[in-house]
Amino acid sequence: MSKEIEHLDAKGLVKYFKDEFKTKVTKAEIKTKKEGKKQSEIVNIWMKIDKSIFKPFIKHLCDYQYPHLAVVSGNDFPKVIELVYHFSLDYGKDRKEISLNVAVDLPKSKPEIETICDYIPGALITEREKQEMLGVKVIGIPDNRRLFLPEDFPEDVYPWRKDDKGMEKFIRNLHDEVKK
Amino acid sequence: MGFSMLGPAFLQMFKKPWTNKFPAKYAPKNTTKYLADVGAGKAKLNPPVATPEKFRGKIVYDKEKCIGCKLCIRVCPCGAIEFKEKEKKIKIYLARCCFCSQCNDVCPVDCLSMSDEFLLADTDKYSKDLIVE
Amino acid sequence: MTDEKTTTKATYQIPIGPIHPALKEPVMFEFEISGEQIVDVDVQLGHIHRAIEWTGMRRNAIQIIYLAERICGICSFVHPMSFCRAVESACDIDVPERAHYLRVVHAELERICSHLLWAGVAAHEIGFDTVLFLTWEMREKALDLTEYLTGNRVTKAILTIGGVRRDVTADQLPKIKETLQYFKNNFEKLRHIFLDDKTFKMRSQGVGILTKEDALKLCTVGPTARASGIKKDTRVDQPYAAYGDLDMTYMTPDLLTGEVNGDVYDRIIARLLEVKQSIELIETALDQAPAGELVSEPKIPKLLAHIKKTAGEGVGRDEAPRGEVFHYVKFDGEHENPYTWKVRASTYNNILAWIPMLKGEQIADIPIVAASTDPCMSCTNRVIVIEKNNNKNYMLTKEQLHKLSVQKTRRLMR
Amino acid sequence: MAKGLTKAFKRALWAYHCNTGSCNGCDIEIVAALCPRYDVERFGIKLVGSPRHADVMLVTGPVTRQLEKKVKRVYEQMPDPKVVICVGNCGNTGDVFYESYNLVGPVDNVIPVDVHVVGCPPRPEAIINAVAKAWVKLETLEAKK
Repeated sequence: MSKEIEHLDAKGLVKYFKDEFKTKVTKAEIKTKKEGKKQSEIVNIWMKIDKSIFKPFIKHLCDYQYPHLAVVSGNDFPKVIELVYHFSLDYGKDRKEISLNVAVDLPKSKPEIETICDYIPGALITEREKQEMLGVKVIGIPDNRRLFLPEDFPEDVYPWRKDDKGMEKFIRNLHDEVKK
Repeated sequence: MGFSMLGPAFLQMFKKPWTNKFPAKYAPKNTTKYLADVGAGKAKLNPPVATPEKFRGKIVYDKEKCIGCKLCIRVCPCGAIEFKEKEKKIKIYLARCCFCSQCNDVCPVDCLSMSDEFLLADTDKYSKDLIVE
Repeated sequence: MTDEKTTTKATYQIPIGPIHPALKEPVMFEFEISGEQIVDVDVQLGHIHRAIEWTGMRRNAIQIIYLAERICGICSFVHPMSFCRAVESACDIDVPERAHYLRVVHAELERICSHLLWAGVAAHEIGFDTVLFLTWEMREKALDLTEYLTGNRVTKAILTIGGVRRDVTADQLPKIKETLQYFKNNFEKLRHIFLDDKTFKMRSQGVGILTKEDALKLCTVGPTARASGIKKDTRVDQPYAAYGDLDMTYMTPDLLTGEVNGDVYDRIIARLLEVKQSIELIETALDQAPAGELVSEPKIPKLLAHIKKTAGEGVGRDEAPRGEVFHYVKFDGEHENPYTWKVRASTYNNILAWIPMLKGEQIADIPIVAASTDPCMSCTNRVIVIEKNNNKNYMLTKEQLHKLSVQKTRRLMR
Repeated sequence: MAKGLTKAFKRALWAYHCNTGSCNGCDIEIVAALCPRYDVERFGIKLVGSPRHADVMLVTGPVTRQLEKKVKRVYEQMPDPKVVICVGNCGNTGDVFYESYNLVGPVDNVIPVDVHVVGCPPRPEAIINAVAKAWVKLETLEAKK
């Protein structure tokens, strides 16, 4: 631990990261939703950070509080691939959990990101999945094999891509091949 | 420490079996003959466990009411419904259906409903019994 | 090791799998063993990869509900619920209060079904089939109730975006009460069998230990995490639907025994406590449920049009019987189908936890340890023993593996 | 199915359950059929752990690419005569997974199927009904001999 940080709420958390990384945090929104009679709050923080501060950001997060990584999801946009890291903080405290969603843009020409397995070993499965599904290269991943796709699956084809590396050629409609 | 399952297991011996003896208590020697007997009224099949009200079974289609709006095709998650262009009516393949009854909900004229028939098994998946039109 | 030659202890590799149920849980293990002890474990996934997320990106939101339902037949309520909640938060759709309460009722009923199913499977894995039949008899009661309320035994098809599709009417209440009473009467029996029986204690205490630190680091969820002492339950952490109005706590095993070991026994305790909690939750939810609408937008074409023109992203996190389920949805404001749909089933996070759990255990413990995270490990696993030195392959069927497990129970009973 | 058919074959059918990518719904209904409420063991039917002991193969799921060869192998390992019962609609036609890049199904695309059980998932009674259908089919084949 580099320094002690006191416990923060959603606003404080956003402020803390904005102070720390200044303009490199390009977007920070807090969305709340209320459900039930007592209107219990569901807090979601949506952040977007620059790729250059990604690793320090995760380190700061782990120093603040060891987060639970739910999953990494990815959007394939025409020019960039956006990875969204979904963390949850402050679990175990009754009704105080905060969902932190951190997005990082990777350029399509060089979709690379550093691994976070050294801080959070549980990220391995989801990082392997991103490699094969989106064609993102995870630098320093401890285990480089495929996860879900079969061994004989063609290289350089990624199911979640929406561009020419997508799956259009491989679609099979199971209904076509049955006799009417 | 003890074997706490012994008691309940012992008591179970004096209880009536819970098994629902569908369709017969034991396998008949010759099923074809047995089924013929049932048809002739000589033997009786035990009924299956009763289905509740609003059970989601085989789809019933009221062809007369249908206006051909294609809404059911739009919401069907399995592509089970086919549109017959000429007649402007639909054709449902039960072997593709996932029995979610979403088409019943969306139908503006209520021409689709769900029956409680669920014993659907056939040697041909596109046999007449398994197509509703 | 100098005496390696004299003892001739070669390490073996045992692949288990790959035919295995559930969405992303189909799995192939490769064990490296020395004698009976497991030295290393490797997990391979993906044999039952059906490309559900990819398919979902080509369907509209209503169709995806039923696709999400078939991610896992046992969690067939929680997956669509997470998806619906993700869409609701992405597209700002309100849910009527009554629907929130009914969602709780169905989710908890599913939890009872799932935990009873798990209890039976766990008993089967150690060769205690009498208990399997007993728990499945109870489970049939829960299934009957599910069928009564929703119209099908397994796939419930009760959810829709912005509410639920069917109401629980006043004339259905007596049957619900009766079934819940049945569970209450039988719960004590079940607790006594699972927690006091010598057979269970022998096979589960001190087996498959997952420390709190490991559980944190590997991001485990659900009863697996709670049995290791992590207080993590989405229903309490971030109460969704009507859970915020109901009184509940984290079900960790120390509530009953006063200590947390993180072994298989603790996972049994955590699940049993949850069954009791669920029964109480259903009762209070039904008592407190306000009257009112079921769906905020009953006209589906209108709902789809609203989704089509809304851009936004949202997450839905729900507590499934096996742990937190996570759905991420993004709409681009031009299409009916989501731009991205990401599903995280609970076992996805619990898989890595098998590695520390299984290390140092015996082959005969594989079934019960693997089953203790409730990975739908029901059937058709196949084991091949490869002897490294002479390249001989032995086929060990699931049956033989099961037999090994049963034999160990017998051995311990002597 | 007809190959090597003997008269005693259909008396006590032992089933091997092969999951090829189903959602578990059909699988638990198969197990439910074996449990006290439906108790198919009264017909002599039981689940076995190895295809080599089995007379009936219960297939669930739409057959993924990874499992195509394995399903074929399981089918070949079963001794003749054998019956294949496809349980659930995803094995019959693909059900909600009908469009995908990782499926090679439906099941009858991979191995010959004798009886299709329709339902998603079918109730245990529907599975028992399918067994009755298989008996009838076997008897018709027997009569032809």
